[in-house]
Amino acid sequence: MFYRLSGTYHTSYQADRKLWKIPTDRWLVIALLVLAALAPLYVSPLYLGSYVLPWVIWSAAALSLTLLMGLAGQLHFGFAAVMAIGAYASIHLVRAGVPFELALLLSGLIAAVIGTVFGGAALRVKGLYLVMATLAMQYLVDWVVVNVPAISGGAHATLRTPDVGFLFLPIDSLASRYWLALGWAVALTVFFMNVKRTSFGRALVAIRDKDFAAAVIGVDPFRTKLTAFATSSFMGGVTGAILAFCFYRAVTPEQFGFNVSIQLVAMVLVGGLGSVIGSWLGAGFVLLAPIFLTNLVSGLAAGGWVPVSQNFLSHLPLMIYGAMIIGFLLLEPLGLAKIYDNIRKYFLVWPFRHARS
Amino acid sequence: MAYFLELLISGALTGLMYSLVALGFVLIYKSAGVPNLAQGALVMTAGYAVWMVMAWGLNVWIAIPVAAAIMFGFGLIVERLLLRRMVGQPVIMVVMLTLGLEILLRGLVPGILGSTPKPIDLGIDFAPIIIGDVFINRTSLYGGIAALALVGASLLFFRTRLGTKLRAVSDDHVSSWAVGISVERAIGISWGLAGIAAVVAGALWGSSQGADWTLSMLLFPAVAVVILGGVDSVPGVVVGGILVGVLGTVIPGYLDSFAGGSTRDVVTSLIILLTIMVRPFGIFGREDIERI
Amino acid sequence: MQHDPVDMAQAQALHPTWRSDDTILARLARNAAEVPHQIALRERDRGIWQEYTWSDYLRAVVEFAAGLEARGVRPGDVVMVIGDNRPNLYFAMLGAACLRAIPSPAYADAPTEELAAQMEREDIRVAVAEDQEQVDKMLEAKGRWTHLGLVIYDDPRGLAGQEPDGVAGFDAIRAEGAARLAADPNLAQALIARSTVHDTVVLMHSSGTTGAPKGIPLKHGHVLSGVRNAAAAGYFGPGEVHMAYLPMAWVGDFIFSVGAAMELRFTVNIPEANETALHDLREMAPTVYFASPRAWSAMLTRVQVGIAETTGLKRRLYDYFMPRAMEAERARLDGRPAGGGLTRALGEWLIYGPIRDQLGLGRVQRAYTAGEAIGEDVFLWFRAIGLNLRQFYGQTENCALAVAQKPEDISLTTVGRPFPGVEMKIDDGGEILLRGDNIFDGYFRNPKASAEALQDGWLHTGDAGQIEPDGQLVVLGRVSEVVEKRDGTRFIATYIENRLKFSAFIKDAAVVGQGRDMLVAIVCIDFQAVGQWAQEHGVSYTSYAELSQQPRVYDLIGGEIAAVNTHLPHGLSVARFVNLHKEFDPDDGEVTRTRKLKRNVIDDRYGPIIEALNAGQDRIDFKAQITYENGQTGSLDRMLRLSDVKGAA
Amino acid sequence: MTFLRKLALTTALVAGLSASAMAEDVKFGLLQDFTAVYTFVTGQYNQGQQDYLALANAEGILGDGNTVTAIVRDTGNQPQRGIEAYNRAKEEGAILFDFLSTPVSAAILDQASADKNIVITPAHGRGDASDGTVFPYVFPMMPTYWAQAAALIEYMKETGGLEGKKIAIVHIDSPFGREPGPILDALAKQEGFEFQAFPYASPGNEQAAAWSEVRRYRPDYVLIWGAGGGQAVSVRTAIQNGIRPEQIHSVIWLAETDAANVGPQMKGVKRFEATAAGTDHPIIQRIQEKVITPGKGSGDQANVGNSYYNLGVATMAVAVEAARLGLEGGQPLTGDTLKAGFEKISGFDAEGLMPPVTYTAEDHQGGGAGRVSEWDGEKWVPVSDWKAAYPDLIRTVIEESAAKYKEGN
Repeated sequence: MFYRLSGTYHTSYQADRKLWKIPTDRWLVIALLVLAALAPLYVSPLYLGSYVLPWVIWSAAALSLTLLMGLAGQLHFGFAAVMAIGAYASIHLVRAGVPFELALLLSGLIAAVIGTVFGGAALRVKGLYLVMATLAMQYLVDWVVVNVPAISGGAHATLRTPDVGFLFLPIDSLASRYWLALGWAVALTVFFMNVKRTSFGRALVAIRDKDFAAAVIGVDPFRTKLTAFATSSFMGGVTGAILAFCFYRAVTPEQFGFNVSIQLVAMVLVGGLGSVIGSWLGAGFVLLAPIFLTNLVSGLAAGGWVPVSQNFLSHLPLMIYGAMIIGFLLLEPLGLAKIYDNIRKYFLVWPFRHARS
Repeated sequence: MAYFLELLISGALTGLMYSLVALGFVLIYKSAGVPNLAQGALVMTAGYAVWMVMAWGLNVWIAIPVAAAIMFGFGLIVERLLLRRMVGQPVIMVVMLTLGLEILLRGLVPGILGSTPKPIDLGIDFAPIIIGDVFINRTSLYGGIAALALVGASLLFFRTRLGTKLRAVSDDHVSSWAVGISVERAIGISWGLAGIAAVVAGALWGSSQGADWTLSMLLFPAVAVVILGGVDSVPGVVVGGILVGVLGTVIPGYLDSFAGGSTRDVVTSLIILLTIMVRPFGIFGREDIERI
Repeated sequence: MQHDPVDMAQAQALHPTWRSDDTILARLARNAAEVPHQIALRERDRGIWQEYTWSDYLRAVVEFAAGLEARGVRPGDVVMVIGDNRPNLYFAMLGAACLRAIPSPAYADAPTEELAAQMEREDIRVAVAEDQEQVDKMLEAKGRWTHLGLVIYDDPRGLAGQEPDGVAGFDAIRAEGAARLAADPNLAQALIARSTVHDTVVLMHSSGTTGAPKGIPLKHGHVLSGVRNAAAAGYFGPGEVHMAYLPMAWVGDFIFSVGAAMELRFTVNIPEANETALHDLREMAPTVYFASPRAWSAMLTRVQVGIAETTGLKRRLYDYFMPRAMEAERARLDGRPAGGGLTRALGEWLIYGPIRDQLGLGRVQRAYTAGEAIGEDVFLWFRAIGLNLRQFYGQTENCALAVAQKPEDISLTTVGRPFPGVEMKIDDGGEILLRGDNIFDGYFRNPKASAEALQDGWLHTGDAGQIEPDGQLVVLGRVSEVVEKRDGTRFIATYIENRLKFSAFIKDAAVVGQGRDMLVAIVCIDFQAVGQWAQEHGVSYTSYAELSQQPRVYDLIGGEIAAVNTHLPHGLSVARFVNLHKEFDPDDGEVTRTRKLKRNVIDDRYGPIIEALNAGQDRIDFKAQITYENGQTGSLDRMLRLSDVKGAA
Repeated sequence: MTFLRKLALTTALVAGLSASAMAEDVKFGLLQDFTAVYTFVTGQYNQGQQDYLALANAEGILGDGNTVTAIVRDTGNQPQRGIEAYNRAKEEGAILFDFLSTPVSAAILDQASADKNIVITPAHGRGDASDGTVFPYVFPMMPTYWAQAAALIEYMKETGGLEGKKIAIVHIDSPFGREPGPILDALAKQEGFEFQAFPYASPGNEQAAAWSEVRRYRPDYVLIWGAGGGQAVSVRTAIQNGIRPEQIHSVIWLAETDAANVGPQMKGVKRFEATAAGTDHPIIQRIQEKVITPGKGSGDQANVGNSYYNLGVATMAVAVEAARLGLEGGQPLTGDTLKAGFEKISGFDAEGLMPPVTYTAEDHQGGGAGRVSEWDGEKWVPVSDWKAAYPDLIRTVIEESAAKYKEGN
């Protein structure tokens, strides 16, 4: 009922391969973009600062990771470490007087270089072993960050971000930080959607599906995998810097721990591997669902509806989070993207059950 | 020299205590091909279980078997409800499922039973065994002995009729089905056995630090052990454990004073990385890992 | 064959008001001059729409004409055009018209013998064929009609580079023409100006329900007059988006895709293939759409089957809104207030709009049906979903543009009033007579038939009809079809058949009863709809034949017929019926290509069944004739069940 | 413009007047880490805090029918969830926050200061926040880790002397574990002892290597600087390496739970304490009587009187006192008036539960007094008096560090 496909036609293959071929989708995207861009005007600072802003940034992070995990099929359980590299690089660069815009770029590059070294492991192993290798790298980076005061910032291990401006906009208010993060997330989204349609994107998919078969059809697995790690790490590094400057406004090692890596993988999986919309939905779900459910339960508890101890209540987000991951894997392994797709299809073929002829 | 020897011995014993955690991992991987990243949480749950049973007023020697029975059942349930439905899914799904289980348990168990460390008194004497200038920690010693005993028992078990079935299952699911072995039951049992191994690990580790969620962090060194020893090798658990323990104790023992920080995590990480780079299937693992 | 095909003096006497240079080609040239970059034609090719502007169109026509002339085509030559709708085939028709030659479109699925017969009748020397399949038919026909000198093909697949003698590619002809045009700068202009309004622009053919098809030459003037009359009545407007999916040999396609398209600057869209026509229809979303009652009905069946198997909420919404919309529409047609503002708006959003969109009719402003009576349910249903479906009446002889309903004057039973410029009257025998500039001037080389059809300038349509007091025409059926039962009750079988066919489960039906005591029906079930029903009701089957003989299917069809009976006058109920083991098939000669029943064939072939039905038997062993793919025929013994219709009088 | 400003002023005045006519519910955000690193303390600590607030309401300490309510949330030691919880509690009207998590406190410090909301960081958070001139809205409230280290060193000096002695500090390998470093450096020079640091990896469930080294270092005193399960492992492993319990001195994070985990061998181990343990205090007894007995307690009754429970009680006793004093300046209570209330506190000792504290605009640590207590096998017994050790040194360190922060670190 929302979708009208009549009169949607294409006179070239370029047009036929447009991202949003269906006008309704296009309008939906435009409406969402406008809504997102105007969020600071109608969303209270509480919701903007503690829900919308992190959601946007984590969506960018999930997109970065899903490029690697979803498209290229390279498992990565140490992505928070990559983001940490970006965050620490950017903050030290800015402190050293590098303009913020350049610092973002450089921090991405630094993350890409180190992230590609991580990727070296991927050239030899896959699956479980890649999980273990990246996990070990996460611990290594954590250790280096914590134990090198020059990186972590001395005794308190907290580095506050200096005041910066992006282009001509001073990044001082919540709204400006949100807009910068949104801009980055949108840029990543656009990039991701387009990369799927390039030869690089198809090479990634070929590698994911069967790497030696990909080699047979002329895709160099060595280069493609490294490029995948580099690209993904670049995106993750900049996202880490954005996270530091736009959300935390300080960098501490705890922000990029092992659990954060797991959380990212959860976002990617719950959202649906390799899916753009899934990255946004997954990030939002993993981030917000436990919070909202906990607030709900604590509201019920405060109202005397459910007698639960503070200890139980406090552990509830963990339980919900774990149960959510399990639930999704068992019930909808293709994640929220699949659920969204089902809903979209439901309306797309309305009032029928399937698309006809 | 005595310092080195002491580090060597305490490292080996500590490593064997890691082996207790790693054993559960290997048992499950060997039969089901499932990398159980929830083994740390299983150990934590087992620690809580031992504490809980002891809190009923039972003697420790009764409490441990009771907890073992509980954890055996728990392992069966986990396998039946969760893992069995993941058969045929890509490894990332299985890994993430076990991580989800780990997170769930880490919320559920302390959430219900309380998050302050729970004392487990195994009645082990504090006084070290002193040989020359070498002090040997009794808890570690008993832990090491327990680990060796459990690994030995596992090896013997694999020689029994049921164990043979398990081995067959670990070799080839389809063929095992074909000859009438219940693969599901075999995998279920291996989960149960992993639960029992977790009880021993949980009790010993819990006795020195108290049972709380941090027990689940034993997963990381245990992963190093299994990677080094080979994910599907029971003897590998012993060798891997001793190596990880010794390297993780001896190297920091000399290095920490220079590096200015604990280097054990680094050593553990490097063990994992180097093993995967050089010999992904580990020391005793089967060389059937897919590589380019 | 060097002669002026038109006797100018005689022609001018017939149509004194026609301006000599008012040709379709002149309209094309005007469009190309005024809006050269506007899209005239689109063809869906390998998934995307290839576009042709008006200047592309003109260049293609002229180049092809020049090339064709170089190959010896002269004024008055008949050029056969055969194939599915393709831009090049349209270009070819108009290219031939430039040379004052006569394009003669043939049905793409016509068998070789029919084509050879037509070639012989029309002395065809040149044919333009769509693809290898058609070329093969042409070459085969050449065995019987050796004068076929040149076959031009459009789609080079399987042909390019290995053409037999006398076969050339469309592009090659065009290239030759382009070379001529380059050499002679005035030629293009001359080619466009050469033909006059009195030249035949297309040679159509009667359906051949009885006997051989007759050629119906339509002149530029006929077509343009018809189009202008219709446009004046608001039948279509300038700049419509049109789907050229009807067979090129059908007059409607020429009128819409060429005549009206030139005059009113339509954008004509050609689907990729017949199979993708529905999909392509949705992509292009035309603004004007014509389909036969059968096609509308098929569309409705498709929707009903889709709704039957859709999910709960959607079906409930449909079941809620659709009957209300139908009721409102019925009230509107009856002149009662329709009401239901909010329900209508909600229904429009939830059901009607989406269904129109799913059918590709989301932008249709003008929807038409004609050719035979449309079922009340079908008519009401499409009007209920917000489609302004109208009926019109016309024949090839009058460019299919004679009588149509006005948007504000809709009724199920009438077909509307004549277009301005068209006169209409009913003669004493009840036959509908028409006069106007859109009426043709006589059959192709058939003075006898021409004299029968045209008397004093009036076209005798052969249809029985009557004019209602408000001036609207009611078409009853063919004059020749009015027959009597033994007791003298007059009936038109088609009338009853059409009503039977309005059931989703009945694809075809033949009602027989002339000179008999009762009316009996030979029913062809709708395989898709009944198959779906069978699946849902646990009836198992392997083939059409087996499904048709299932007792429960008999119950189903019997129920449908009984329902129709309640709406028929006393004495005209269908008393007994048989489910035929196959569908009526034009290849078996049972129906025409436009799916009109050939009653004599039916009576003849299924005589034993009709006898058995009348005799009250409950089964018959029938020797069924079957035609294999390779054209051979054989026979097969089949036991067919015969059944009473419950409650039939 | 002038008109608008007047209007705004009038509106504010009217709003203020109407608010002052009603009893006020002061809200404290206790947004703590119940699930991750601080699980060993948070449960009991928070229980003490909530129970004390219940007592304060029952006794009407704030006067005029004013009450105080705790908003309790878990942050899991994650800055992100801390920010969310902070923003939400801020929305709900909280003006004082206790995160009991160093990373979360660090992440919110700037925002809270910008919002002019009070953050208390008792026994966690940055020590330099004690400098009220740099951190006007942060109240460490109790001895910083630097003050704790100094107090323990001073206790060693008083009990066995320091000249030429060797001190081993065995600490968790984290910023928190490295906190006493600078103080020990300074004091080693001043007092003529030598010390060596022995870090162990987080979470400290295995410390064999570190303690083997410590044994060979043959220290006179051992300082253990960890938290949670690692503390029990430290004590246990120390004893197994032949170190006498009497030699072991701990940071504030050693409590009854750890004693239960270590067992009877822990007798003689000493720790720093900022508040007295046990139930033998007027406030604790009134809690027992007015909160626990009527069944209004917020947790397990057995925890009442535990070290961490009492620590929680003390923090809230000070905070409620500050609120009471702040309300003297008129309603509604804001971050600024609450800060003023804090800075009016002078010599407050929560009826003997803690040393007398005095906060000034410069000193938000409250003097930094604490004492050392010893585990006697059953309970913690104080072995020294409330006092601040090396206050000048601590003050210098605080000011130096605060100055660095001000520069932008």
